[in-house]
Amino acid sequence: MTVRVQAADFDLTQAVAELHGGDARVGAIVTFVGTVRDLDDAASVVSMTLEHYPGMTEKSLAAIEAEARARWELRDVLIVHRVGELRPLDRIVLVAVTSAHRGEAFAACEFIMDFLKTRAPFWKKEETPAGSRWVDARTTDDDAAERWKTR
Amino acid sequence: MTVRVQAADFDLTQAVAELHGGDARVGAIVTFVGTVRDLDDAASVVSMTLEHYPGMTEKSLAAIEAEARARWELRDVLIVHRVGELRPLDRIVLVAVTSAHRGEAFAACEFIMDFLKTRAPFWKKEETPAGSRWVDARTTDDDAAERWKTR
Amino acid sequence: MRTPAAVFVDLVYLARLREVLGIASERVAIPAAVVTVGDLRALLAARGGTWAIELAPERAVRIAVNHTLVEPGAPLRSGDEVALFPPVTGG
Amino acid sequence: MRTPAAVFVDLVYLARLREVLGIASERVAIPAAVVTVGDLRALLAARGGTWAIELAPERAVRIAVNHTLVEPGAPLRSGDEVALFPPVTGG
Repeated sequence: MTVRVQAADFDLTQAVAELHGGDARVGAIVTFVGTVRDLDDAASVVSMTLEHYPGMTEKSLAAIEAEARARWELRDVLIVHRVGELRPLDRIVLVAVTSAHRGEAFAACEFIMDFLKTRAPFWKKEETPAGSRWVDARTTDDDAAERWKTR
Repeated sequence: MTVRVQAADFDLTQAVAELHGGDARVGAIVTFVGTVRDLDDAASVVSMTLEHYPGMTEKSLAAIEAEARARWELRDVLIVHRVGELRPLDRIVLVAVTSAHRGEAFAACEFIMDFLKTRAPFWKKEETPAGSRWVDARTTDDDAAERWKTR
Repeated sequence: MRTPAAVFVDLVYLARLREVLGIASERVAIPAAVVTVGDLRALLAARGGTWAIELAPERAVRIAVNHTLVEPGAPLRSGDEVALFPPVTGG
Repeated sequence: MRTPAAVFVDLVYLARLREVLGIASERVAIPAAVVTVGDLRALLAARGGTWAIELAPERAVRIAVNHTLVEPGAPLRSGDEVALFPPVTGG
Protein backbone atom coordinates (compact mmCIF):
# COMPACT_ATOMS: atom_id res chain seq x y z
CA MET A 1 0.00 0.00 0.00
CA THR A 2 1.75 3.10 -1.26
CA VAL A 3 0.46 6.61 -1.86
CA ARG A 4 2.69 9.28 -3.36
CA VAL A 5 2.06 12.92 -4.22
CA GLN A 6 4.87 14.34 -6.32
CA ALA A 7 5.77 16.90 -8.97
CA ALA A 8 7.90 14.37 -10.86
CA ASP A 9 6.61 12.13 -13.60
CA PHE A 10 6.30 8.39 -12.98
CA ASP A 11 7.27 5.41 -15.09
CA LEU A 12 4.62 2.75 -15.63
CA THR A 13 6.99 -0.21 -15.99
CA GLN A 14 8.88 0.78 -12.87
CA ALA A 15 5.71 1.41 -10.86
CA VAL A 16 4.24 -1.95 -11.82
CA ALA A 17 7.52 -3.73 -11.10
CA GLU A 18 7.49 -2.15 -7.63
CA LEU A 19 3.92 -3.36 -7.11
CA HIS A 20 4.16 -6.83 -8.65
CA GLY A 21 7.61 -7.40 -7.20
CA GLY A 22 8.15 -11.01 -6.24
CA ASP A 23 4.46 -11.64 -5.59
CA ALA A 24 3.66 -14.76 -7.63
CA ARG A 25 0.11 -14.85 -6.25
CA VAL A 26 -0.69 -11.95 -8.57
CA GLY A 27 -2.54 -12.96 -11.72
CA ALA A 28 -3.98 -9.60 -12.72
CA ILE A 29 -2.57 -6.07 -12.83
CA VAL A 30 -4.86 -3.20 -13.76
CA THR A 31 -3.50 0.30 -14.14
CA PHE A 32 -5.21 3.60 -14.77
CA VAL A 33 -3.25 6.61 -16.01
CA GLY A 34 -4.98 9.97 -16.32
CA THR A 35 -3.44 12.31 -18.89
CA VAL A 36 -3.79 15.99 -19.77
CA ARG A 37 -5.95 16.60 -22.84
CA ASP A 38 -5.40 19.59 -25.12
CA LEU A 39 -9.15 20.24 -25.22
CA ASP A 40 -11.57 20.53 -22.30
CA ASP A 41 -15.17 21.70 -22.69
CA ALA A 42 -14.28 22.97 -26.19
CA ALA A 43 -11.42 25.18 -24.89
CA SER A 44 -7.79 24.65 -25.83
CA VAL A 45 -5.66 23.81 -22.84
CA VAL A 46 -2.12 25.22 -22.94
CA SER A 47 -1.16 23.96 -19.49
CA MET A 48 -2.73 23.12 -16.17
CA THR A 49 -1.64 23.50 -12.60
CA LEU A 50 -2.57 20.92 -10.02
CA GLU A 51 -2.92 22.10 -6.45
CA HIS A 52 -3.54 19.87 -3.46
CA TYR A 53 -4.05 20.08 0.28
CA PRO A 54 -0.99 18.47 1.88
CA GLY A 55 -1.78 16.23 4.80
CA MET A 56 -5.37 15.68 3.75
CA THR A 57 -4.32 14.31 0.35
CA GLU A 58 -2.37 11.36 1.71
CA LYS A 59 -5.00 10.71 4.38
CA SER A 60 -7.91 10.70 1.92
CA LEU A 61 -6.08 8.49 -0.61
CA ALA A 62 -5.17 6.03 2.14
CA ALA A 63 -8.83 5.95 3.24
CA ILE A 64 -10.03 5.30 -0.33
CA GLU A 65 -7.48 2.53 -0.70
CA ALA A 66 -8.50 0.97 2.64
CA GLU A 67 -12.12 0.95 1.49
CA ALA A 68 -11.16 -0.78 -1.76
CA ARG A 69 -9.20 -3.41 0.18
CA ALA A 70 -12.17 -4.02 2.44
CA ARG A 71 -14.38 -4.65 -0.59
CA TRP A 72 -12.10 -6.82 -2.74
CA GLU A 73 -9.31 -9.36 -2.31
CA LEU A 74 -6.34 -7.33 -3.47
CA ARG A 75 -2.64 -8.11 -3.38
CA ASP A 76 -1.41 -4.49 -3.48
CA VAL A 77 -2.31 -0.94 -4.50
CA LEU A 78 -0.19 1.98 -5.66
CA ILE A 79 -1.47 5.51 -6.11
CA VAL A 80 0.71 8.29 -7.51
CA HIS A 81 -0.72 11.77 -8.11
CA ARG A 82 1.29 14.58 -9.61
CA VAL A 83 1.01 18.24 -8.60
CA GLY A 84 2.36 21.43 -10.15
CA GLU A 85 2.31 22.50 -13.77
CA LEU A 86 1.48 19.95 -16.45
CA ARG A 87 1.00 20.14 -20.22
CA PRO A 88 -1.10 18.20 -22.73
CA LEU A 89 0.04 14.55 -23.00
CA ASP A 90 1.54 14.69 -19.49
CA ARG A 91 0.56 12.02 -16.99
CA ILE A 92 -1.49 13.25 -14.00
CA VAL A 93 -2.31 10.22 -11.91
CA LEU A 94 -1.58 6.51 -11.66
CA VAL A 95 -3.68 3.94 -9.88
CA ALA A 96 -2.30 0.40 -10.09
CA VAL A 97 -3.92 -2.62 -8.48
CA THR A 98 -2.73 -6.24 -8.27
CA SER A 99 -4.99 -9.16 -7.48
CA ALA A 100 -5.19 -12.91 -8.06
CA HIS A 101 -8.06 -12.44 -10.51
CA ARG A 102 -8.99 -9.74 -12.98
CA GLY A 103 -12.52 -8.96 -11.78
CA GLU A 104 -11.28 -7.67 -8.43
CA ALA A 105 -8.42 -5.69 -9.98
CA PHE A 106 -10.67 -3.93 -12.51
CA ALA A 107 -13.37 -3.12 -9.96
CA ALA A 108 -10.94 -1.83 -7.33
CA CYS A 109 -8.97 0.31 -9.78
CA GLU A 110 -12.12 1.99 -11.11
CA PHE A 111 -13.54 2.38 -7.59
CA ILE A 112 -10.36 4.10 -6.41
CA MET A 113 -10.40 6.49 -9.39
CA ASP A 114 -14.09 7.30 -8.92
CA PHE A 115 -13.53 8.18 -5.27
CA LEU A 116 -10.25 9.97 -5.90
CA LYS A 117 -12.16 12.19 -8.36
CA THR A 118 -14.77 13.13 -5.76
CA ARG A 119 -12.97 12.95 -2.41
CA ALA A 120 -9.25 13.57 -2.76
CA PRO A 121 -8.32 17.26 -2.37
CA PHE A 122 -6.84 18.11 -5.76
CA TRP A 123 -7.84 21.03 -7.95
CA LYS A 124 -7.01 21.82 -11.55
CA LYS A 125 -6.51 25.29 -12.96
CA GLU A 126 -6.28 25.46 -16.73
CA GLU A 127 -4.41 27.99 -18.83
CA THR A 128 -6.29 28.60 -22.07
CA PRO A 129 -5.81 31.26 -24.79
CA ALA A 130 -8.74 33.10 -23.11
CA GLY A 131 -7.03 33.16 -19.72
CA SER A 132 -6.87 30.88 -16.71
CA ARG A 133 -9.81 29.15 -15.09
CA TRP A 134 -10.44 26.68 -12.31
CA VAL A 135 -11.93 23.47 -13.64
CA ASP A 136 -15.50 22.84 -12.48
CA ALA A 137 -16.36 19.56 -10.81
CA ARG A 138 -18.38 17.26 -13.07
CA THR A 139 -21.68 15.81 -11.96
CA THR A 140 -20.74 12.69 -13.96
CA ASP A 141 -17.94 12.15 -11.43
CA ASP A 142 -20.44 12.31 -8.56
CA ASP A 143 -22.65 9.83 -10.42
CA ALA A 144 -19.68 7.51 -10.96
CA ALA A 145 -18.87 7.49 -7.24
CA GLU A 146 -22.53 7.19 -6.29
CA ARG A 147 -23.13 3.95 -8.20
CA TRP A 148 -20.69 2.02 -5.97
CA LYS A 149 -23.12 2.42 -3.06
CA THR A 150 -25.52 -0.02 -4.67
CA ARG A 151 -22.93 -2.58 -5.68
CA MET B 1 -5.59 -0.76 -33.51
CA THR B 2 -2.79 -3.25 -33.01
CA VAL B 3 -2.85 -6.95 -32.19
CA ARG B 4 0.38 -8.86 -31.61
CA VAL B 5 1.04 -12.50 -30.74
CA GLN B 6 4.65 -13.04 -29.75
CA ALA B 7 7.00 -15.15 -27.66
CA ALA B 8 8.88 -12.07 -26.46
CA ASP B 9 8.00 -10.11 -23.35
CA PHE B 10 6.54 -6.61 -23.67
CA ASP B 11 7.34 -3.37 -21.87
CA LEU B 12 4.40 -1.49 -20.37
CA THR B 13 5.90 1.99 -20.67
CA GLN B 14 6.86 1.41 -24.28
CA ALA B 15 3.49 -0.13 -25.17
CA VAL B 16 1.58 2.75 -23.63
CA ALA B 17 3.87 5.31 -25.31
CA GLU B 18 3.13 3.64 -28.64
CA LEU B 19 -0.59 3.83 -27.92
CA HIS B 20 -0.79 7.30 -26.38
CA GLY B 21 1.73 8.70 -28.85
CA GLY B 22 0.95 12.29 -29.78
CA ASP B 23 -2.78 11.90 -29.16
CA ALA B 24 -3.67 14.77 -26.83
CA ARG B 25 -7.37 13.88 -26.97
CA VAL B 26 -6.58 10.96 -24.66
CA GLY B 27 -7.50 11.59 -21.03
CA ALA B 28 -7.61 8.00 -19.77
CA ILE B 29 -5.36 4.98 -20.28
CA VAL B 30 -6.38 1.65 -18.79
CA THR B 31 -4.10 -1.35 -19.03
CA PHE B 32 -4.59 -4.93 -18.02
CA VAL B 33 -1.63 -7.26 -17.62
CA GLY B 34 -2.21 -10.94 -16.90
CA THR B 35 0.65 -12.69 -15.09
CA VAL B 36 1.59 -16.27 -14.30
CA ARG B 37 0.79 -17.32 -10.73
CA ASP B 38 2.80 -19.94 -8.90
CA LEU B 39 -0.40 -21.53 -7.61
CA ASP B 40 -3.48 -22.57 -9.59
CA ASP B 41 -6.31 -24.62 -8.10
CA ALA B 42 -4.05 -25.46 -5.16
CA ALA B 43 -1.28 -26.89 -7.39
CA SER B 44 2.20 -25.39 -7.66
CA VAL B 45 2.94 -24.16 -11.14
CA VAL B 46 6.56 -24.58 -12.26
CA SER B 47 5.99 -23.28 -15.77
CA MET B 48 3.26 -23.04 -18.35
CA THR B 49 3.18 -23.29 -22.11
CA LEU B 50 0.81 -21.17 -24.13
CA GLU B 51 -0.34 -22.56 -27.43
CA HIS B 52 -2.47 -20.71 -29.95
CA TYR B 53 -4.09 -21.22 -33.33
CA PRO B 54 -2.25 -18.94 -35.75
CA GLY B 55 -4.51 -17.15 -38.16
CA MET B 56 -7.58 -17.48 -35.98
CA THR B 57 -5.87 -15.74 -33.07
CA GLU B 58 -5.32 -12.46 -34.87
CA LYS B 59 -8.75 -12.62 -36.48
CA SER B 60 -10.59 -13.26 -33.21
CA LEU B 61 -8.69 -10.55 -31.33
CA ALA B 62 -9.39 -8.05 -34.11
CA ALA B 63 -13.10 -8.97 -33.97
CA ILE B 64 -13.21 -8.50 -30.18
CA GLU B 65 -11.49 -5.15 -30.53
CA ALA B 66 -13.90 -4.07 -33.28
CA GLU B 67 -16.83 -4.94 -31.03
CA ALA B 68 -15.36 -2.86 -28.20
CA ARG B 69 -14.90 0.09 -30.53
CA ALA B 70 -18.51 -0.19 -31.70
CA ARG B 71 -19.69 -0.02 -28.08
CA TRP B 72 -17.50 2.75 -26.68
CA GLU B 73 -15.75 5.91 -27.89
CA LEU B 74 -12.15 4.78 -27.84
CA ARG B 75 -9.02 6.50 -29.10
CA ASP B 76 -6.93 3.35 -29.56
CA VAL B 77 -6.47 -0.25 -28.47
CA LEU B 78 -3.41 -2.47 -28.19
CA ILE B 79 -3.51 -6.20 -27.51
CA VAL B 80 -0.33 -8.25 -27.01
CA HIS B 81 -0.54 -11.94 -26.14
CA ARG B 82 2.51 -14.07 -25.50
CA VAL B 83 2.91 -17.70 -26.51
CA GLY B 84 5.48 -20.35 -25.63
CA GLU B 85 6.89 -21.22 -22.24
CA LEU B 86 6.33 -18.86 -19.32
CA ARG B 87 7.15 -18.99 -15.62
CA PRO B 88 5.57 -17.58 -12.47
CA LEU B 89 5.74 -13.76 -12.43
CA ASP B 90 5.99 -13.64 -16.25
CA ARG B 91 3.57 -11.44 -18.17
CA ILE B 92 1.09 -13.32 -20.39
CA VAL B 93 -1.14 -10.69 -21.94
CA LEU B 94 -1.52 -6.93 -22.27
CA VAL B 95 -4.70 -5.08 -23.16
CA ALA B 96 -4.30 -1.30 -23.26
CA VAL B 97 -7.10 1.12 -24.11
CA THR B 98 -7.03 4.89 -24.53
CA SER B 99 -10.11 7.09 -24.42
CA ALA B 100 -11.07 10.68 -23.64
CA HIS B 101 -12.77 9.59 -20.40
CA ARG B 102 -12.10 6.84 -17.90
CA GLY B 103 -15.50 5.12 -17.90
CA GLU B 104 -15.12 4.05 -21.54
CA ALA B 105 -11.50 2.97 -21.10
CA PHE B 106 -12.26 0.79 -18.05
CA ALA B 107 -15.33 -0.83 -19.62
CA ALA B 108 -13.63 -1.54 -22.96
CA CYS B 109 -10.48 -2.98 -21.38
CA GLU B 110 -12.47 -5.35 -19.17
CA PHE B 111 -14.80 -6.27 -22.05
CA ILE B 112 -11.84 -7.16 -24.26
CA MET B 113 -10.30 -9.32 -21.54
CA ASP B 114 -13.58 -11.11 -20.82
CA PHE B 115 -14.04 -11.97 -24.50
CA LEU B 116 -10.38 -12.80 -25.05
CA LYS B 117 -10.74 -15.33 -22.20
CA THR B 118 -13.71 -17.05 -23.85
CA ARG B 119 -13.20 -16.56 -27.60
CA ALA B 120 -9.53 -16.16 -28.49
CA PRO B 121 -7.84 -19.51 -29.32
CA PHE B 122 -5.18 -19.77 -26.64
CA TRP B 123 -4.62 -22.74 -24.35
CA LYS B 124 -2.47 -23.12 -21.26
CA LYS B 125 -0.65 -26.26 -20.26
CA GLU B 126 0.83 -26.20 -16.78
CA GLU B 127 3.87 -28.06 -15.50
CA THR B 128 3.38 -29.00 -11.86
CA PRO B 129 5.40 -31.28 -9.57
CA ALA B 130 2.68 -33.92 -10.27
CA GLY B 131 3.13 -33.66 -14.05
CA SER B 132 1.72 -31.57 -16.83
CA ARG B 133 -1.95 -30.76 -17.32
CA TRP B 134 -4.08 -28.67 -19.64
CA VAL B 135 -5.84 -25.91 -17.76
CA ASP B 136 -9.63 -26.29 -17.68
CA ALA B 137 -11.81 -23.44 -18.85
CA ARG B 138 -13.52 -21.66 -15.96
CA THR B 139 -17.27 -21.16 -15.88
CA THR B 140 -16.58 -17.81 -14.15
CA ASP B 141 -15.01 -16.67 -17.42
CA ASP B 142 -18.16 -17.61 -19.33
CA ASP B 143 -20.21 -15.71 -16.76
CA ALA B 144 -17.95 -12.67 -17.11
CA ALA B 145 -18.42 -12.60 -20.89
CA GLU B 146 -22.14 -13.33 -20.59
CA ARG B 147 -22.93 -10.27 -18.45
CA TRP B 148 -21.93 -7.87 -21.26
CA LYS B 149 -24.97 -9.02 -23.25
CA THR B 150 -27.29 -7.23 -20.85
CA ARG B 151 -25.26 -4.03 -20.62
CA MET C 1 -23.29 26.26 23.99
CA ARG C 2 -19.83 25.71 25.40
CA THR C 3 -18.02 26.96 28.46
CA PRO C 4 -16.79 30.52 27.92
CA ALA C 5 -13.09 29.52 27.45
CA ALA C 6 -11.87 30.99 24.13
CA VAL C 7 -12.06 28.61 21.19
CA PHE C 8 -9.65 29.06 18.29
CA VAL C 9 -9.68 27.25 14.98
CA ASP C 10 -7.20 27.41 12.13
CA LEU C 11 -8.91 28.11 8.83
CA VAL C 12 -7.40 27.07 5.52
CA TYR C 13 -8.75 28.21 2.13
CA LEU C 14 -7.85 26.31 -0.99
CA ALA C 15 -7.91 26.58 -4.77
CA ARG C 16 -10.49 28.98 -6.25
CA LEU C 17 -11.84 29.87 -2.80
CA ARG C 18 -8.39 31.02 -1.66
CA GLU C 19 -8.07 33.18 -4.76
CA VAL C 20 -11.47 34.89 -4.64
CA LEU C 21 -11.38 35.42 -0.88
CA GLY C 22 -7.78 36.59 -1.09
CA ILE C 23 -6.68 34.64 1.95
CA ALA C 24 -4.83 31.33 2.40
CA SER C 25 -5.21 30.82 6.15
CA GLU C 26 -6.15 32.55 9.39
CA ARG C 27 -6.63 31.73 13.06
CA VAL C 28 -10.00 32.83 14.39
CA ALA C 29 -11.62 32.90 17.82
CA ILE C 30 -15.16 31.63 17.52
CA PRO C 31 -18.09 32.73 19.70
CA ALA C 32 -19.67 30.21 22.05
CA ALA C 33 -22.78 30.04 19.84
CA VAL C 34 -20.69 28.63 16.97
CA VAL C 35 -20.72 24.90 17.72
CA THR C 36 -20.74 23.15 14.35
CA VAL C 37 -18.98 23.45 11.01
CA GLY C 38 -22.23 24.79 9.58
CA ASP C 39 -22.34 27.52 12.24
CA LEU C 40 -18.76 28.46 11.32
CA ARG C 41 -19.62 28.75 7.64
CA ALA C 42 -22.56 31.05 8.49
CA LEU C 43 -20.26 33.12 10.72
CA LEU C 44 -17.79 33.59 7.84
CA ALA C 45 -20.57 34.35 5.34
CA ALA C 46 -21.75 37.09 7.71
CA ARG C 47 -18.52 38.97 6.93
CA GLY C 48 -20.43 40.12 3.83
CA GLY C 49 -19.18 40.97 0.33
CA THR C 50 -17.31 38.16 -1.40
CA TRP C 51 -17.61 36.05 1.77
CA ALA C 52 -21.40 36.24 1.68
CA ILE C 53 -21.44 35.34 -2.02
CA GLU C 54 -18.95 32.48 -1.93
CA LEU C 55 -20.20 30.87 1.27
CA ALA C 56 -23.93 31.35 0.59
CA PRO C 57 -25.89 28.18 1.45
CA GLU C 58 -26.57 27.34 -2.21
CA ARG C 59 -22.86 27.37 -3.15
CA ALA C 60 -21.00 24.08 -3.24
CA VAL C 61 -18.34 24.39 -0.53
CA ARG C 62 -16.62 21.36 0.95
CA ILE C 63 -15.32 21.48 4.50
CA ALA C 64 -12.69 19.23 6.07
CA VAL C 65 -11.85 19.15 9.79
CA ASN C 66 -8.38 17.88 10.59
CA HIS C 67 -8.02 16.52 7.04
CA THR C 68 -11.31 14.62 6.93
CA LEU C 69 -14.36 15.71 4.93
CA VAL C 70 -17.29 16.43 7.24
CA GLU C 71 -20.98 17.29 7.07
CA PRO C 72 -22.30 20.68 8.30
CA GLY C 73 -23.43 19.14 11.58
CA ALA C 74 -19.90 18.12 12.60
CA PRO C 75 -18.78 19.69 15.91
CA LEU C 76 -15.82 22.05 16.26
CA ARG C 77 -13.11 21.78 18.90
CA SER C 78 -10.45 24.25 19.84
CA GLY C 79 -7.32 23.73 17.76
CA ASP C 80 -9.13 22.14 14.82
CA GLU C 81 -7.79 22.79 11.34
CA VAL C 82 -10.82 23.61 9.24
CA ALA C 83 -10.36 23.74 5.47
CA LEU C 84 -12.86 25.27 3.07
CA PHE C 85 -12.62 24.45 -0.62
CA PRO C 86 -14.58 23.93 -3.84
CA PRO C 87 -15.54 20.43 -5.04
CA VAL C 88 -12.37 18.57 -5.98
CA THR C 89 -11.24 18.15 -9.59
CA GLY C 90 -8.09 16.02 -9.52
CA GLY C 91 -7.38 12.71 -11.18
CA MET D 1 -27.55 -33.41 -49.71
CA ARG D 2 -25.02 -32.06 -52.16
CA THR D 3 -24.02 -32.90 -55.68
CA PRO D 4 -21.80 -35.97 -55.75
CA ALA D 5 -18.57 -34.01 -56.49
CA ALA D 6 -16.01 -34.91 -53.79
CA VAL D 7 -15.88 -32.53 -50.84
CA PHE D 8 -12.64 -32.21 -48.91
CA VAL D 9 -12.08 -30.32 -45.69
CA ASP D 10 -8.86 -29.68 -43.82
CA LEU D 11 -9.15 -30.63 -40.17
CA VAL D 12 -6.99 -29.09 -37.48
CA TYR D 13 -6.82 -30.40 -33.90
CA LEU D 14 -5.49 -28.17 -31.15
CA ALA D 15 -4.24 -28.28 -27.58
CA ARG D 16 -5.47 -31.18 -25.44
CA LEU D 17 -7.59 -32.57 -28.29
CA ARG D 18 -4.52 -32.82 -30.56
CA GLU D 19 -2.66 -34.66 -27.80
CA VAL D 20 -5.33 -37.21 -26.89
CA LEU D 21 -6.34 -37.88 -30.50
CA GLY D 22 -2.68 -38.05 -31.51
CA ILE D 23 -3.18 -36.03 -34.67
CA ALA D 24 -2.51 -32.38 -35.56
CA SER D 25 -4.21 -32.16 -38.95
CA GLU D 26 -5.66 -34.24 -41.79
CA ARG D 27 -7.48 -33.74 -45.07
CA VAL D 28 -10.70 -35.75 -45.25
CA ALA D 29 -13.24 -36.40 -47.97
CA ILE D 30 -16.72 -36.12 -46.49
CA PRO D 31 -19.78 -38.03 -47.63
CA ALA D 32 -22.66 -36.14 -49.25
CA ALA D 33 -24.79 -36.65 -46.13
CA VAL D 34 -22.35 -34.61 -44.03
CA VAL D 35 -23.62 -31.07 -44.58
CA THR D 36 -22.99 -29.24 -41.31
CA VAL D 37 -20.24 -28.90 -38.75
CA GLY D 38 -22.39 -30.98 -36.39
CA ASP D 39 -22.61 -33.75 -39.00
CA LEU D 40 -18.82 -33.69 -39.33
CA ARG D 41 -18.33 -34.01 -35.57
CA ALA D 42 -20.66 -37.03 -35.52
CA LEU D 43 -18.74 -38.55 -38.45
CA LEU D 44 -15.47 -38.22 -36.57
CA ALA D 45 -16.96 -39.55 -33.31
CA ALA D 46 -18.08 -42.62 -35.29
CA ARG D 47 -14.40 -43.54 -35.69
CA GLY D 48 -14.83 -44.99 -32.20
CA GLY D 49 -12.34 -45.35 -29.35
CA THR D 50 -10.83 -42.04 -28.19
CA TRP D 51 -12.67 -40.25 -30.99
CA ALA D 52 -16.03 -41.41 -29.67
CA ILE D 53 -15.11 -40.39 -26.13
CA GLU D 54 -13.62 -36.98 -26.91
CA LEU D 55 -16.23 -35.90 -29.46
CA ALA D 56 -19.26 -37.31 -27.62
CA PRO D 57 -22.16 -34.83 -27.66
CA GLU D 58 -21.81 -34.00 -23.95
CA ARG D 59 -18.13 -33.04 -24.28
CA ALA D 60 -17.28 -29.35 -24.67
CA VAL D 61 -15.66 -29.10 -28.09
CA ARG D 62 -15.38 -25.79 -29.94
CA ILE D 63 -15.33 -25.74 -33.71
CA ALA D 64 -14.04 -22.96 -35.96
CA VAL D 65 -14.50 -22.86 -39.73
CA ASN D 66 -11.95 -20.76 -41.57
CA HIS D 67 -10.83 -19.18 -38.27
CA THR D 68 -14.29 -18.20 -37.03
CA LEU D 69 -16.12 -19.96 -34.18
CA VAL D 70 -19.35 -21.52 -35.46
CA GLU D 71 -22.40 -23.32 -34.13
CA PRO D 72 -23.10 -26.99 -35.00
CA GLY D 73 -25.60 -25.93 -37.67
CA ALA D 74 -22.99 -24.09 -39.74
CA PRO D 75 -22.63 -25.47 -43.29
CA LEU D 76 -19.43 -26.97 -44.68
CA ARG D 77 -17.91 -26.12 -48.04
CA SER D 78 -15.13 -27.85 -49.92
CA GLY D 79 -11.76 -26.44 -48.95
CA ASP D 80 -12.87 -25.25 -45.51
CA GLU D 81 -10.35 -25.35 -42.68
CA VAL D 82 -12.22 -26.85 -39.74
CA ALA D 83 -10.54 -26.67 -36.35
CA LEU D 84 -11.64 -28.67 -33.31
CA PHE D 85 -10.43 -27.66 -29.87
CA PRO D 86 -11.31 -27.50 -26.15
CA PRO D 87 -12.72 -24.34 -24.58
CA VAL D 88 -10.02 -21.66 -24.65
CA THR D 89 -7.94 -20.80 -21.58
CA GLY D 90 -5.66 -17.90 -22.58
CA GLY D 91 -5.35 -14.44 -21.11
